[in-house]
Amino acid sequence: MVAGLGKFLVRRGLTFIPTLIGVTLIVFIIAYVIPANPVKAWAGGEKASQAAVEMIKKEYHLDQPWYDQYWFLVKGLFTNSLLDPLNQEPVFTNIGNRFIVTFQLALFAFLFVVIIGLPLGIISALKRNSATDMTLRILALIFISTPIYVIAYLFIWLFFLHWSTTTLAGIPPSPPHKITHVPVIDALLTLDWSNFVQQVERFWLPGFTLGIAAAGVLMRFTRNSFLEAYSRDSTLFLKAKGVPKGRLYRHVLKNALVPVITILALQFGGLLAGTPITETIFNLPGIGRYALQAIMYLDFPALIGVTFLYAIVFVTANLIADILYAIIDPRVRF
Amino acid sequence: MPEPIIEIKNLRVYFYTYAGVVKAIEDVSFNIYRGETLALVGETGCGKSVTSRALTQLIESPGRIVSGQVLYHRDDGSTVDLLKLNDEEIREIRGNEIAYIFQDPHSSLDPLYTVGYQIGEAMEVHGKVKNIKEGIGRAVNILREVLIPDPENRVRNYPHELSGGMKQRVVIGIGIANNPRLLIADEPTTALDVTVQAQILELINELKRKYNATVLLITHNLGVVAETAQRVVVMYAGKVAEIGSIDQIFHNPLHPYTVALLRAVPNPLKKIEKLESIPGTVPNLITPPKGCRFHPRCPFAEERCRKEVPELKEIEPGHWVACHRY
Amino acid sequence: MSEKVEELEAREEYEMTILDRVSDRIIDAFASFINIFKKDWRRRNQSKIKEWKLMAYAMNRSPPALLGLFIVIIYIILGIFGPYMAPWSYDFFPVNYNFSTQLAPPGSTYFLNVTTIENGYIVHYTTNIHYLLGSDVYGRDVVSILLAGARTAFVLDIFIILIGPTIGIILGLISGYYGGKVDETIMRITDMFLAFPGLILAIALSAVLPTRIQNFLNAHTWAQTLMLKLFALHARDVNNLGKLLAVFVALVIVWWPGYARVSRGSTLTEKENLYVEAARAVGLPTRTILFRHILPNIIGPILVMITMDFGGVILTEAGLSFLGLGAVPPIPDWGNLINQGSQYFPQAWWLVAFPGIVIVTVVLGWNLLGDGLRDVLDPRTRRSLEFKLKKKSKGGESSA
Amino acid sequence: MEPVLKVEGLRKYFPVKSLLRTIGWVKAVDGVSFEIYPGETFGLVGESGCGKTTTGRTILRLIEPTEGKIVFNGKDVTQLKGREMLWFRRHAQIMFQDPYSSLDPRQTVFNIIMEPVKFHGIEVDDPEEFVIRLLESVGLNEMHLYRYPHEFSGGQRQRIALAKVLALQPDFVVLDEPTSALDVSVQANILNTLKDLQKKHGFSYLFISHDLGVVKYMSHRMGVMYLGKLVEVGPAERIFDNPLHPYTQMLLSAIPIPDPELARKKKRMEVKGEPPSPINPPSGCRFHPRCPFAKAGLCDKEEPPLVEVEKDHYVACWLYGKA
Repeated sequence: MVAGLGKFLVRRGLTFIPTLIGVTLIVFIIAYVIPANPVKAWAGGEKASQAAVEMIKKEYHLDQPWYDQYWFLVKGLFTNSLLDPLNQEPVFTNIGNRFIVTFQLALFAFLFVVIIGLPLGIISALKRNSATDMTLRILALIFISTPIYVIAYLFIWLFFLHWSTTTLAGIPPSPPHKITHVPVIDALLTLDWSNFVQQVERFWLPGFTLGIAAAGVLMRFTRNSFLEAYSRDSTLFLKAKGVPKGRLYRHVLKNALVPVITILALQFGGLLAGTPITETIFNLPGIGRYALQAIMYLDFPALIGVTFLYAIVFVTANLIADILYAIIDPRVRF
Repeated sequence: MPEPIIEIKNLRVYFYTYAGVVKAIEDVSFNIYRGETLALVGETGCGKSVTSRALTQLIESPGRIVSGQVLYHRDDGSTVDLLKLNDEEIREIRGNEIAYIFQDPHSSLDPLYTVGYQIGEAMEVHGKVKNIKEGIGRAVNILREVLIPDPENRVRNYPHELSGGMKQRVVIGIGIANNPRLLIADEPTTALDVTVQAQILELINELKRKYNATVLLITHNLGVVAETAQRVVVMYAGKVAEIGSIDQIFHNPLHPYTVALLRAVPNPLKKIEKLESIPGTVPNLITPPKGCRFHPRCPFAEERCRKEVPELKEIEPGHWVACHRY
Repeated sequence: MSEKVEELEAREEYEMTILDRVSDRIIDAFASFINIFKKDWRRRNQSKIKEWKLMAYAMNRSPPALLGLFIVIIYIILGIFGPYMAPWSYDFFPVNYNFSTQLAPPGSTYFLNVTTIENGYIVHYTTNIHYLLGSDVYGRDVVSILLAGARTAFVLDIFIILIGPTIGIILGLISGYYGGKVDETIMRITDMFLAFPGLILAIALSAVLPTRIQNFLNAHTWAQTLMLKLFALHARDVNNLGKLLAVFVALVIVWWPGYARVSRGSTLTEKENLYVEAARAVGLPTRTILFRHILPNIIGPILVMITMDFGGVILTEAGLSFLGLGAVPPIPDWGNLINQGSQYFPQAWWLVAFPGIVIVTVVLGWNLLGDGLRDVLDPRTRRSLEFKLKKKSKGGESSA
Repeated sequence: MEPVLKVEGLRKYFPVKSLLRTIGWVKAVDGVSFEIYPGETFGLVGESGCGKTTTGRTILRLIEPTEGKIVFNGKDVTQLKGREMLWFRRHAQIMFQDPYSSLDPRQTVFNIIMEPVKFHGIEVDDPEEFVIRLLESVGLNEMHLYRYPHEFSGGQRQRIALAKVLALQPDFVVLDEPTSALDVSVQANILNTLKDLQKKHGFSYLFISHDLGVVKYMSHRMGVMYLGKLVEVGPAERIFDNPLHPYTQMLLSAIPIPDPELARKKKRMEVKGEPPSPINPPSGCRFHPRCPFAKAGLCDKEEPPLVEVEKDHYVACWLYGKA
C-alpha cells in the first residue's frame, strides 16, 4: 500500500516538471519578449544614460541569444543569485518575508472558506429543495458575485470605521520563537496569546474578505458532491444493512469529500491569486503587492520570482490534494 | 400447511417524480412461507424491486408507501406490521432479521472502506459485536463461508481489488452476517457472467439450507427461477398476475402474460422454430391502462378486461391468477 | 394518507401563465422567421420547438432565473445604447475658476458657463449640471460614466467570452477525442496556464502588452476606427486603446484553459457513448463527429459555465482597472471609478458604492441566469412540465 | 461458395502502461480465424472479457488489429484506404448492444438515418419517402420521422438502429449483443425482425452474445471464445447437442434452463473458478486451471490447435487431439 502510494507520488511529481519549465518559459516570454524595451525602464526611465543601459544589458545577459537569457534566469532563480534591479537584493530574499504575510493571509482566508463553505454546503444538501436550501444557494451566488474590492470597502466601513473592531495599519511583530515561520501558528504553538490575538485582529478581516467568494464556490460544490454521493446505490445498501443515520452520513460525507479536496487545493492557489487586490486595500506588505509593484516598474526579475513562487505553491497544493486523495480514496493508488 | 413468515396485503407504492405520480405497485398481495425460495419475476419496471424494498420501508424519496400491510411473523409467535414501525424499529430489523443483496456488487459496496470493515459494520450496528475491530475478526469466518479464498488477507482488501464475483460474495457475506431469517436477493446475478452466476446461485442455496433461511429471489431470468425457486410470483406493470409453484407456472401457465413470456424465452436445450413475441410495449405507470393492465397487449382481451380490474383467484391449490378468463 | 396523495397531485399541476404565452409567441415568431429561409423547417423541427417552449416554461417558473434574465437584458441594452443615453459625454468635466466640481457628492447641482465651438462660431451659454450620483476626481458625472462604462464592460465581455472559451472548447474536444500524445501535449500546456493564478497572469500581460498593441493600432487605421466605434470612444482617445485592448488579450489568454479542461473531460465521457462509434462505423470524418455529434451533446454544462463566466469576466476586468491596469481615464470604466474612490475613501464613498452596486448586480444577474439554465437544460425538468401542463389541460376539458 | 468474410489469425493486443513504460499486454484477441458465408449467421459466444466484442470491432477496423487478415468480399480490409475504405464502411455495418447510447440524442430519427446515406452519396429521390419506407420495414411509421431518440422505448430505438443499418444496404452486419439490454418480450420481437430481414436481403450476420439460448436461436454456425481464443467452432445445433470442449460443456451446464423438468434432468458439471485476467493468460491450454479433465504436463504446457473432430465441427482441446 505504501509502495503504491510512493509510486503514485513519483508518477504525479514527474508530470509537474514540465509544468514548472513551462511556467518559467511563459514568464520569460511575458517579461523579455513582449515588452518593447524593459531595460530602459530598469535603468531609470526615458532619461537613462546609455552606459547604464549597457551595464544592465550585460548584467542580465540581455545581449545574448534568448536561450542564454533564459538559462541565466532559471539558474539565477535556483541559486537565488538573480538580483532585483530596483534594490539590488536577490529576488527570493525580497520575496521571503513578504511571502509569510501573504501565506498567513491565505491561511486565514482558507479557514473562512472551510468553516463557511463546508457546513453551509452540507446543510443545503441535507435540506435540499427547501426554503433553507434556496436561501443558501442564493447566498452562495451573492458571495460569488461580489468583487473583493467592493466587499472590502463595505467591511472596512462597517468593521473599521463604524465599529472599530479591526486595525488596518502595520503588521504585528512575529513571536520570538520561530517554528513554522508563520507568525499566527508560531504564536499558537508557543502559547503567546497576546501576539496571537494581535495577529488575528490584524488578519481576520482581510482573510474573510479574500475568502468569501471561494466560500460561495465551495458551498455549491459541497452541496452537489454530497447529493451525488447520497444518491449512490451504496447508500441504499447501507440502509438495507440497518446502518443508523449518523453513520450513514459519515459514509456519504467521506465519499463526498473526495472531489471536494481537489477543489480545496485549487482554491488555495486561487486565494493566493486574489491577494494583490486584498493586500493593496488592507495595506499588507505581501507578495501580491510586491508583484504589482514589480509590474508597474517593469521590474521583471522580481516578477519572474513571484510568478515562479505562485506556480510552485499551486503545484504543491495540487500535490497535497493528490496525497490526501490517495489517502482517502484507495482506488487512486493504482 | 406451510406457515407464512411474511404476509403482504394490498401493498401500494407511488413515486412522486418530476414527470408525475408513477403508480409503481398497486394492491400487491402474496405470502412468503417459512423456508421456501420464492421467486418474484417480471420485466423491467414491473415493480418487483419496489415490492421487495417496500417490505422494510426501503423506499427513497420521491417514493412513498401509500397503503398496505406487511405482516411479519416472528419466531416467538408475535406478529408485527413492518410498515407501522418507526425508523429505529425498522432499522433494527433491516440487515438483521431481513437482509438484502442487491444487483450490482460494484456499486453496492462503499469504495472507501475495506470489505472487512463493511462486514464488521453490519454486525456492529446490530450489536452482534462490541466494536468494528471484533467485527473484522468475525468477518474472516464469514468470507470463508462465502467461499472466498485466503480470507485472512481478503478482509483487508478494498472492493476495487476484487473481481465482480468476489464482490458479490462479499455482499452476500454482509447479508448473512447476522444470520437473517429472510434473505431478499434482488437480481443477485444479473451483473455477472453465466459461470459465476451458477456459482453464486449455488452459494445462496447452500447458505439457505445451512441457516434454514427463507429466500425472496427477484429476477427477470426465467431460467434462474426454474433452477432455484419452489414458488413463483409473476408481476406485470405493478400488479401480481399469477402465483404458483414452479411446475404450475412453467407447465400450466394460466395468465396470458405468463404464457407469452414463456414462449418468448429461447431455451438452449430445446429446438425452437420461432420465438413468439408480445406485441406492444410495457405501459407507462403514470397513466396505466384501465381495467386489466395487460389488456392492450392481450390476444384474449374483451370488453370486460378494459373496464374491470381482475381479482386474484385461486384456480387450483396454491395456483392463483388475476385474469377474467378464469 | 390518501388525502396527502391528492394534495401532492394537486400541487404538482400547472397552468399556462401569461409569461408562458409570451414566450410561446416569441418562439413561434422565431420559428416562422427561420421557416422563411429554410423550407419545411418548422415541421421538421417540431420536436425541437416543443422542447424550446418547455425550456421557456421551466424558466418562467424560476423567479431567480427570471430576475437574472431581466438584469442581463438590461445589461445588454445598456451595453449597446448606454453611451447614447448618458446625459454628458464620458470625458466632459466643467472647468470653472470659482468653484470645484470635483468629487461633488450625489444630488449636487452646479451652474455652468459653457463656451464651445459650434459650426465654426464661438458660443456662450449657461446650463446646470446635476450630479445625481456625484462626480469623480475630475468632476465627471458618475451617471454618465456608469452608462458609458456599460459599453466598455459589455464589448470586452462579449468578445473575451466569444474567443477564449471557443479556443478552449476546440482544444478540449481534440484532446479528449484523440487521446494519447495529442492529449498529453495539449493538457501539459493547459496545466502550465492553469498553474498561474489567473489574475497574476492577467496583470502581467496587461502590463506588458499595451505598447505592442498600441504600435499595431498606430500602424493600422482600420483597426483604430473599428475599436473606437466598438467602444463608442472619441477619436482623441485613440492612444488609450492599447491599454484597454491589453486587458482583452490578457483575459482571452487567461480564459481558455478552464474550458479546455472541462470540454476534454466531457468529451472523454461522451466518446464512450456508442453513437460516436456508430458514426465512425459508417465512415464519417472526425470533423463531423466532433462538431456535429459530440459538441452538441456536451455543450449544455459548458453553456452554463459560459453564462456564469460573463459575470466572471466583468469581475476580473473591473478588478484590473481597479488596480490601475487596462482602462484608464478618460475611458469610462466601472472598476476605474472604484479605483478613484479608494483613494478618497470614505469621503467619496459614492465612487465605491454605486459602481460596486452596478457590478454586483450585473454579475449576480449572469450567475442567477446560469444557475437557472442548469435546471432548464436538464431534460427531467422539461418532461415534468410537459406532463403537468398536459394533465392540467385534460382536467380542464373534463370539468368544462 | 465464397465467404463474405474471412478472418485469419486475428490478434489484438492492448498495452498495459505504468510510469510511461509498457509492462505487459492484454491479449484481448489472440489468433482467431473463421469465415462467414452469404446469408449466414455466425454466432460468437463467451463470457465478458473473452474478446468477442473486440473481435467484432476489430473486424470493422473500429479498432486497428495488431495482426491478422480480414478479407471482405475478396479484399483485405487491413490494407484499405480512402475510397476503398469508404466502400467497406458502407457494406459492413454494426448494431450495438445499448440502444440508449447508440443513437445521437441531439438528432432526429430522420437525420440519424439520412446522415450516412448522404455521406456515402447514395442517390435518393425523396428522402422523406425513403426514410418512411425504411421505418415501416422495421415496424415503425412516419409519425416517428422527426422525433428524438428519448421519445422512444429501448426496443423502438433498436429498430431505429436497424433502419439505419438497412439504409446503407450492407452485405454484412456485426450484431454486438443487440438484445441484451432489452426485456425478453421485446427481445423476441427484435430477433424475429433480424431473421426476417436476413431472409429478405440475404445479409450475413456476426452475432455476438453471451446468451446461449439467443445464439442457438439465431445462428447457423457458431464459435465459443475463451480468453481471446476460439475453443470450439461448428454448426450451432451440433455444438448444443454434442458440446466437445470442456469449457462449452461447463457453459451449457451453468446456464439456467427455463424449464424445471429439463433443469432437473440436465447433466451438471462443477463450475470451478473465475475467468483469469487476459493480461497474463495461463500457459498451454488457457482453460486448464478450471478444466476437470486437465492433464498435467500436457494441457499446462502445450497449446491445443483447433482441429476438425467431426465434419465441420472443430475443437481446440487435447482430449480430442493427441490420443
